[in-house]
Amino acid sequence: MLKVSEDPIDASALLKAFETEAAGAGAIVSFSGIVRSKATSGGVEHLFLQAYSPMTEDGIQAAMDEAQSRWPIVNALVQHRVGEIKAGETIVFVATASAHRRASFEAADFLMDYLKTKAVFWKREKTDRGDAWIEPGDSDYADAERWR
Amino acid sequence: MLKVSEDPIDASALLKAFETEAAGAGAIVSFSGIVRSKATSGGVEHLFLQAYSPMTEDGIQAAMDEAQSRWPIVNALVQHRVGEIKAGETIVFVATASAHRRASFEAADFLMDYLKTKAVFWKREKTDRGDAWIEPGDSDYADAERWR
Amino acid sequence: MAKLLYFGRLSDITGAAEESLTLPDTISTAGELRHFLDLRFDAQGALLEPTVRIAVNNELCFDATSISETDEIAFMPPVGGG
Amino acid sequence: MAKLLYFGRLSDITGAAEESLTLPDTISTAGELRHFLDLRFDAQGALLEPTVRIAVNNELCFDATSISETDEIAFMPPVGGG
Repeated sequence: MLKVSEDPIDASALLKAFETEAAGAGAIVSFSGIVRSKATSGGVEHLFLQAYSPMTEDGIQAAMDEAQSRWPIVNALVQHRVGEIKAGETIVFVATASAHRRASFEAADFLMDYLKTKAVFWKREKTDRGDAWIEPGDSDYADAERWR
Repeated sequence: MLKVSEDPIDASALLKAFETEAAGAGAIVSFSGIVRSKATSGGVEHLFLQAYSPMTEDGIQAAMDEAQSRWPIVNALVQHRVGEIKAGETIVFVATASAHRRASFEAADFLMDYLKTKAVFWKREKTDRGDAWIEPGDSDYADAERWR
Repeated sequence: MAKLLYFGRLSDITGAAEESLTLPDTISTAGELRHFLDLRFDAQGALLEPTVRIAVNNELCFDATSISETDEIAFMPPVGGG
Repeated sequence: MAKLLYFGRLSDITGAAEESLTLPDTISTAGELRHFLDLRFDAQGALLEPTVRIAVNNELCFDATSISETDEIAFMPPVGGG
């Protein structure tokens, strides 16, 4: 299940629905990415996320397909927000389900690395000191390199 | 937050409460372990989990403290069931929160490896072919070795 | 006219996220368009950075890729969500 | 009397998860109790396996650890939850 939208993300509700969808799995891992109020410079009021459809969705779907081929996961879910997202709100939710825990952990980790460094989004941070476009950092790229 | 009890585990509700508790964190990872209906031999009706209090709780708390000292996590939650747990029910829920995702992923992974191989629980599987005590497998021990 | 999209920080330079442009006769590839636009917006090389990728009709392309009046051409600085 | 606890598969051998026992005079360490019980239950070495750990009053101990009548002594086969 993949959704890129301006709708708020309710991680708890998504996890509940995912549990039903993944019935029979033994291990579910979820990741919630939340907009922090502390940024590189000053306090964050909100982020603005821009996507380019359908390239954004196609790329995430391809990453989900790759995860399914690399690990024996039975279900995967990615929901990502675009538009204006306030500090404290959830920007991304990923869940993976498999028979055993290792596949779920690794697939969720892999999907997040994709989303942070390769997914087609542009991110603008509005802080009390002004606006700035944020691009992935070195640690994000290093994380993503682990799966090559 | 640590709880070992016969109470059913509602992962979705626990995630919601954890999000509130971990306000300010940028990354939350959760893990749900669910009793699978397929076992080594035959169909599983239920598991029976035995603990030894307070040794069980003390050991998990020590693992949570170790996780807090190894990774910059701001919150951690472990809830584990004991007693009879039916196929499809959640046996364990772990959640971790941190500023950045790597710490949350690794701390949750570490806690699950502890719970699978070192936490003071004994597990009995009731299948359609009878009962059997289950001890950790080689892959569980290999996973746990990663943190030494 | 070709539809041009400028994503992320590039829209700060171009002043708009989107425009329609009649391609000059001298321009037949994505790379030629990139140079033309960098001069037109006085972008001082921002559009020429190798990390800025170009997509034609939703497919990433090389600078040598041919473009035409009916294309949607997107200029994409480094991406990342989450 | 000492309180003895048999966890996991050991309770299948001992027939009970718990019992109270007046320690024989000949037994002063956890290791001696382990051997005594293995014979008493005809456990054929199941209680002697090195993977079976002993805890005295909630603390893991060595076979050489002294035990007394007021102790709670637990026999613990390999553990694992989740």
